[in-house]
Amino acid sequence: MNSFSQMQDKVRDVLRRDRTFNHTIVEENIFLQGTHSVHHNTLDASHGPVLYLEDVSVSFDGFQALNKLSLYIDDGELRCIIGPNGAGKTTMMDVITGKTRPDTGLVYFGQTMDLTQMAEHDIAIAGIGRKFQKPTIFPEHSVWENLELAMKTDKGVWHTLFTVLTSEQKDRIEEVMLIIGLQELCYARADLLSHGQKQWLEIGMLLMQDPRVLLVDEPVAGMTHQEMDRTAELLTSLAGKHSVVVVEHDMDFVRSIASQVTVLHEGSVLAEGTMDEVQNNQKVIEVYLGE
Amino acid sequence: MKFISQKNNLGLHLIYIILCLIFATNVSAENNADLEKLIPQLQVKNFKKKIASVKQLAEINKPQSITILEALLDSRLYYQKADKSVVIIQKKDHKYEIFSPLDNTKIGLVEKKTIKKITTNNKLRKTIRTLLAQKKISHTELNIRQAALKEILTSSDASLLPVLQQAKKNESDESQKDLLTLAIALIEVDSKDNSIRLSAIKILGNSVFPRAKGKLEQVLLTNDQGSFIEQDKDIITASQKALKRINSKLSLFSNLETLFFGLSLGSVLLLAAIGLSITFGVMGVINMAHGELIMLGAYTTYLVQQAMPNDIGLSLIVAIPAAFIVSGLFGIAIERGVIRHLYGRPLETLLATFGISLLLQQMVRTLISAQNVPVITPSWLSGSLVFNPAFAITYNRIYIFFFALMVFALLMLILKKTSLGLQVRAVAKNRSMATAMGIKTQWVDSLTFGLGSGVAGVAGVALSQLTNVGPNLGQAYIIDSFMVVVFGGVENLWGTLVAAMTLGITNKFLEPWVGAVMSKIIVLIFLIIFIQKRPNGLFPQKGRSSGGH
Amino acid sequence: MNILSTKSLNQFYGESHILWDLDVEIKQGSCVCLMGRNGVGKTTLLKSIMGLLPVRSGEIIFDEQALHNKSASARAQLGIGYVPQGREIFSQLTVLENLQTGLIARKDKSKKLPEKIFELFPVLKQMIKRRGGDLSGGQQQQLAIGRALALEPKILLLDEPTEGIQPNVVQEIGDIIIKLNEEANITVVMVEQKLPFARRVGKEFIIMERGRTMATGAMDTLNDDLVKKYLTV
Amino acid sequence: AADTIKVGVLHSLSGTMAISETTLKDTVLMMIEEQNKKGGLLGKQLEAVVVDPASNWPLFAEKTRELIEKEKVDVIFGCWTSVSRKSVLPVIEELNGLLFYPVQYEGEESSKNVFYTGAAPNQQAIPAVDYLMNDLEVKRWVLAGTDYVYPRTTNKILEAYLIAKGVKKEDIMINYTPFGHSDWQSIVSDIKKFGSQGKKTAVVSTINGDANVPFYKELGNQNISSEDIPVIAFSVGEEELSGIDTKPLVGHLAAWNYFMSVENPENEAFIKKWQAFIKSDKRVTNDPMEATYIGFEMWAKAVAKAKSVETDAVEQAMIGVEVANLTGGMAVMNKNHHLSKPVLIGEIQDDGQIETVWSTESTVAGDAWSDFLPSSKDLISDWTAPIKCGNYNTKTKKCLAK
Amino acid sequence: MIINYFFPQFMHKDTGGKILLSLLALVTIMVIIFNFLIPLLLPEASSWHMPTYMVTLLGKYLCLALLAIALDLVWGYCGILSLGHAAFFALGGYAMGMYLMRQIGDRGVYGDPVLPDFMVFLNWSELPWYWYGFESFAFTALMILLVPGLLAYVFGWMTFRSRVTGVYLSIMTQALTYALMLAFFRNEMGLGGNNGLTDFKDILGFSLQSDSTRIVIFSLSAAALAMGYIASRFIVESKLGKTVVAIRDAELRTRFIGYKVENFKLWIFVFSAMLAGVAGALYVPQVGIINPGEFSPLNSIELAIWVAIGGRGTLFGAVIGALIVNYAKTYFTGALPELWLFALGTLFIVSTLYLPKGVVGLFERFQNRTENNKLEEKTA
Ligand SMILES: Nc1ncnc2c1ncn2[C@@H]1O[C@H](COP(=O)(O)OP(=O)(O)OP(=O)(O)O)[C@@H](O)[C@H]1O
Ligand SMILES: Nc1ncnc2c1ncn2[C@@H]1O[C@H](COP(=O)(O)OP(=O)(O)OP(=O)(O)O)[C@@H](O)[C@H]1O
Ligand SMILES: [Mg+2]
Ligand SMILES: [Mg+2]
Repeated sequence: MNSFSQMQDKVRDVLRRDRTFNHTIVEENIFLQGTHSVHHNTLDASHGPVLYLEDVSVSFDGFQALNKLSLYIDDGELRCIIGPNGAGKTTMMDVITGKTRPDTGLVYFGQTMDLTQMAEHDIAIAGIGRKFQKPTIFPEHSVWENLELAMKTDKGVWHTLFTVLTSEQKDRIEEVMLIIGLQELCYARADLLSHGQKQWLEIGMLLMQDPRVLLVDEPVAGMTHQEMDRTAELLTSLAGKHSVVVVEHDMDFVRSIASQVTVLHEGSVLAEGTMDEVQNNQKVIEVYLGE
Repeated sequence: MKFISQKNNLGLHLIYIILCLIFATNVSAENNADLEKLIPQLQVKNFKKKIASVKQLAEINKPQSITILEALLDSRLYYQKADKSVVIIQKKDHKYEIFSPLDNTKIGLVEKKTIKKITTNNKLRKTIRTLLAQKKISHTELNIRQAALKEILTSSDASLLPVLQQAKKNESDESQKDLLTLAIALIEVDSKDNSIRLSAIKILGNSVFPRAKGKLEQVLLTNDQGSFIEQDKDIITASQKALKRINSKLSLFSNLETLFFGLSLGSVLLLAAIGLSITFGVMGVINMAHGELIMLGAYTTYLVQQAMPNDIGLSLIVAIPAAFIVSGLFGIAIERGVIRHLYGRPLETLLATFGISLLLQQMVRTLISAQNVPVITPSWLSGSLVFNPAFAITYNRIYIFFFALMVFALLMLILKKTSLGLQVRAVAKNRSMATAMGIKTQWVDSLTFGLGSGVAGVAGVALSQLTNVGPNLGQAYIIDSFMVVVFGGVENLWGTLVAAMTLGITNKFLEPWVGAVMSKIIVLIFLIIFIQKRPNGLFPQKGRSSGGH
Repeated sequence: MNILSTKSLNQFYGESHILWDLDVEIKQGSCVCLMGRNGVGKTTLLKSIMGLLPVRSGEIIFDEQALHNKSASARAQLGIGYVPQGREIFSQLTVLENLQTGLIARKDKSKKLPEKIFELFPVLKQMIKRRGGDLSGGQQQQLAIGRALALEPKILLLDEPTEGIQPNVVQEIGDIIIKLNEEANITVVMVEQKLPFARRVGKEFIIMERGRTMATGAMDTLNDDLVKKYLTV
Repeated sequence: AADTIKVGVLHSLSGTMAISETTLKDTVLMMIEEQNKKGGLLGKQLEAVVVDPASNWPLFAEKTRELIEKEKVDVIFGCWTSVSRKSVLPVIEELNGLLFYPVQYEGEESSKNVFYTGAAPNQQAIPAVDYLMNDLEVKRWVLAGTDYVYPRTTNKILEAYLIAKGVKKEDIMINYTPFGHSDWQSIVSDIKKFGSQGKKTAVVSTINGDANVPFYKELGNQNISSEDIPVIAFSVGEEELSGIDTKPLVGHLAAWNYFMSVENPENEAFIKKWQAFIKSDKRVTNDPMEATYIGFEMWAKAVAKAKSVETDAVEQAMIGVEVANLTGGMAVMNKNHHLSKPVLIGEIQDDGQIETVWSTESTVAGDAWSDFLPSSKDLISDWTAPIKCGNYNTKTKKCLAK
Repeated sequence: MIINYFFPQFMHKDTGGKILLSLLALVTIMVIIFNFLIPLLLPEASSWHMPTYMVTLLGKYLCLALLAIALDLVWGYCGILSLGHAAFFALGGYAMGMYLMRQIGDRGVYGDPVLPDFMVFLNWSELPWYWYGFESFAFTALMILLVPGLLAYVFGWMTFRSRVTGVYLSIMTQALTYALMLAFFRNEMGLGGNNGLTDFKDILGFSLQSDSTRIVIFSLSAAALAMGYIASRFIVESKLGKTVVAIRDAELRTRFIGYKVENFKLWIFVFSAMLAGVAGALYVPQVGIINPGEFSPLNSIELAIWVAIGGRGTLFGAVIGALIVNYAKTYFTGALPELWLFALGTLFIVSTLYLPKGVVGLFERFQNRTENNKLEEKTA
């Protein structure tokens, strides 16, 4: 059974629609990446989606959390993912970031990076950033240090031992600080922030990482309407340069940002389309939106 | 009455019967000349001479000679310092009643100072026992015959052959008859007649009695060149076959035995760890004083025994609730006094309880003594359950095994099925939320810690039967206890059970191969490697919340 | 009549002053919505009422009894149900056991869960044997409310009950709160950021700013001015 | 210079060794009190300086230094384990102090600054084996010990001795267990198998401390009686027995230079004194106490003789000093800083006493270097002129110490 | 402040550290002057002499303080409560012990030029392979770092990679040191069994018994402590230090922003093990013995207590804690030999209850208060 499904995976891998074989990859890409690149793998999204999930299944103690989920995120896209509680949205993010390993299925970043084989930190370095459903920050560090730690640089042991902040890096931190509106709390310990402030800080850390893909799990939970608007603004401005995947239950928020919406239900995709399409989808109304 | 004999029952019976005999036959004094001559010779210092006298004494075919030998065996044969006359004594309160060895008439009541024991040594006692056994091999009472035969089996010599054959003829009890056959075969292996030898070898081959193996090995001795000393081919092959048979049986039994040893070590570990699986596993208190709570339980056993010196058998039963209460109260006091202030700072509990463990140790040293204290093993806990000569398991271990399982089951019940259990687990998981749900966390904490500590105390009662009771008792078990709990998976009682048993059995199966120290080291290394595979123990906490997120 | 009121309540975290001489009055049977920007002290206020934070100074009176010297568990026994922000499910306990923790503080010592919990949240019945921690965020929220209801409280404190809940369930929760408030006559105090929800469910509002109450009133008096002044950034 | 003579007491009062060592501390205190009642020494009172090295070996060295350098003691009574003595040795030699060591040990040592008043292997182990061999006619031997130097050395000596006496290798079983070993099931079962094949078997036990109780209990439970397989122990004395349920030990043997049960006026007086001092008539006396007693008495005599507490003077004065043994006869301090003492073998009784069943005719001189070890058979120790050496090679006529 | 002139920049805010290092320098210089130079120049003026036992005692404390720093690095900063740190200490000590044993040469009691005494009387015929090389000090110095480092590396590599954390990790470290203790107790190990290694004569040709050697070793210990402190300070002030703290507080988050957590843990663990090894190596010649007792799990627990009492997560606190507890032990074992465990136990309990942040926390509280007072004065 198991080996069969493994084989299936292999076959599927070869037949993927965006597949480019290694020998066809243009070598130059490596040089384009720049000199201080720390990735062993380089991202190649030139031939299709930047994030690619196919037939991903995950089960916990026999409970099927993801059920043959397929999802494709294009470069620069802003995608909203909605769906009932327990539909598997967070689990999907877990799978992408390497926290949970899928039982079967393919998860690719670009065309060459098999995320199921990579460690969490490698996935992060490769360019996938994530904000958790429950804000997770470094409680004993100041806001500034939180941002500093998240900053995109060499994250090897030796480098961190001897590195000092350059003035560009400092500027960048200041900049993000301004965006998340915590400049007054710059030196405050992060665990003293309120729930909403922590949400912002985590978003800030995400920005510092400058990832190719941002996975944002319920960013506006605990925010006021106006903060919500600001978040929406921020996320839309990020799209284009980055791919952004947002999970959110707040329909107003989703409406304000989304072009494409995917609805998950019981571990697989129920509907996909523009907000209007989805909103009028009878099934979606039934399981999720209500009248 | 006190007996030196290990085989209490045997001793009792013998005395009883002999006393009956004495009073029934009413020995007359006149034909006691031989006895009168021999008795004083028992006082010589030299044991070789003493043994000779004892042998002569045994040859005198009178009940009184048996009485004297019994008395000597039980260290009740004394002489009076004043006139060097030999007497049999009976302790009465703080004084001694003395009887004449010739006719058992009471002579008087004396102080300890005026009399002196006639000393015996191992060899002398063994000789007496064998001599007595020979006399009783045809006794009318079955259990006396059995005991006598058992004695003879350990040291039969050729001269006994006719006695044994006679006894076999008269024997009605089947198993006794089989044993007699074996005893005879043990002698007949050395017979001159090859056919007798062959049948004897066959009989030996069917027995797992250790001496049977020894005898066969003797038959198969080789000289320096490596060839058999024994000339007869048939005998050699027969012996080899028989020996093989024995060995295969023995290895089966020794595996069984090892398994049991493992389970029993496992149950000791379980007992030691189980209280910790509550205080540490459920409550998250890294309780370094756990060992000392076990120690307090053991000391309670001692004190209970001191309080009821005449009911040692019962004392242990009384000690169980007593130890539970004592250690439990100490536990509650520790919780109220110290741990209460440290919730949410689990690592700090390690430090404070370490301090407490020092205090408790020193407290025992100061209040009781730095020395170990004697805890007596009641008779129902000593000895072993003999399945056959190659496989016996000791009672204390059996009791402890079941006792451990019982304690385990009880705790399991409390935690899983009672409201207290629910509260305990809720508090352990999320203290502030539990309060908000109206759970009296302080009360639950005290009770839980008391429960875990009380169970540690109960473990102390059991351990007092296996090892020293002294101020250091706890330290010997604390590390193992933590290993067990962690190996099983913190917060999982089943894990603790399985872990304890696994560690016990692994240890015991390794021990014959590599010795006691290495097996322990290997088990530890195994543990370290195992944890790589299962970073949260055998039975990790499941669910998404357990990932630290 | 006030079922709950605070008088010049002061609360600190260490040296930082969070609640400043706070006076709040909550009438029996009302459904009050506590509003304000992030970090103004809403959660802090609820925790102080529940007894999870020792009050530095001031009074809390519930049902004509002074609360501030009572332990949290005693307050629960008086009939205060609490649904915290972030839900705080006992993750290793099953759903059933989680609900049962609500029974412990009940005055009547009843060992049976009120049926209405399962009527309100059928999903809990389906998942009754699963570990609470395994549920999805929304399911946990339902469980948390269910758990508070098991205690049959007189007043329910809800901290952002719709956070992370799917829209149709949000609606339902809204309905439930209304129902609990109107039919079961449970007083409700909830922290809520989402205006539409607050408007729909709440009967009164209290707006906080920097640890002080700035405005109170019936929900329909919550006008755009107030919103602009206190709820926008 | 000082107006008192200071006596250092270096015994662990806490930790694993406290069980044994606290008694010796009390013994020394008793002796000091006694001596002071007699008017002290050289017209001065004695003053005890007690420290607790806490069963921690480096701490022994540290405390020794403290006693000598800071407290300026004139003599130290102390140590129990070999390792504590080894730890103290360099310090005591460096500072030229004086140590009385009162416990039986493995030998292979002789220091100018140490007097060994406990038994060397030839004063305990070898006579014990002789007894078993001659009187009990033992043919098979189990040498069971705790894995540390004393049992290792003793067993090496015994093995060599047994083989020299014609015992075959396969009739000797050697087993080592860790400190505090408490699970004896398998080992006892092995011993049982080893011993029940027809040849008389005995166990020579160098099992240390706490491990003994579970060992004997297991023997009893597995129905091995002292008559089947007797165990002779070198570290089980009255003190240890007082903390044990003695039932399973009755009839087993112990070899020492002193038993409390020996009837002798000196002994009775000593016991009385001890029980009065410690305020309990339940407390027992034991061999290391006697060794402490003899050591102390000898030191007092030597100080009187030398009219000084100077180490060098006392050291020389010590040699040849005689003190009455508590079991009769005289103990003599030999040139090798070891004592001549009688050897007793006894059987354990149910009241925790040990009853003598055999003893040497006269005293046996302690041997610093065993004759049965290849490495030390040519070595002797002699602290008198002209040799003045702890490890003098009689073949090469050289002192190995530098 | 001018004093900052003497310290590297990353220490400027570390008042405790500055005081500590200054004191250390002061004491060392005093000891050198009064115990070494003055007796050398004016042999009769010895009234200011610090007694030798005090020098070695102080030296021992300094080694233990270095050990405490090592533990504080992994525990206080990285959240790895190692209950087996004494193992690394002991391994360093054994490496040094083996060197010192080889230095004895033929001055042992049996006069064997190669074999240590305990091998001679247990009939070992030749030196086991792992004793080779220890006649050279350079090799030994390497081993002092390498052996603990390697063990830490192997152990850390296995456990951190498979994400063993929390109590599981603590108990495994305990298992490690316990296993080592049992192994070293075995005489077959060829490291002296229970007796360990002792009776050392000299080091690099200088007699260990001579006062000047002692003063040199003491000064070396002081230097090692100072350097260990500065290096550790540098680490915790660097971004690496912040990362490590981040790992302690939110390991998952750290991973998800791209740090390879196990590498960081491994690095700091190995570094700390090496520091412990150095401490052990300096400790041995001063106390004159190394034996398996040093591996005892209880030692490691006690070590954790020193750190906690001083103040976890502040290097300065670790040093203070080690000094306080060890001084208390020395003092009480002499002054209250029968009751000192009561005193020590009470000290542990009271300090955990009332000094949640250790002695350093107390300082800080005091400092804050005085600062507040000053502020109030100003505003008033
Ligand atoms: N580690 C786990 N063990 C068991 N079940 C799990 C685990 N993780 C997730 N699940 C289950 O998988 C399902 C999907 O969970 P997931 O958190 O992905 O939902 P979601 O879509 O994020 O929901 P929400 O919007 O409420 O956050 C849930 O029913 C949950 O109970
Ligand atoms: N444990 C704490 N220690 C110190 N300060 C804290 C603590 N918890 C919260 N604070 C601070 O107290 C203030 C009020 O926090 P609170 O959580 O009550 O806000 P809130 O109104 O509930 O905000 P949100 O809407 O974001 O949940 C915030 O500024 C926060 O930074
Ligand atoms: Mg989710
Ligand atoms: Mg809040």
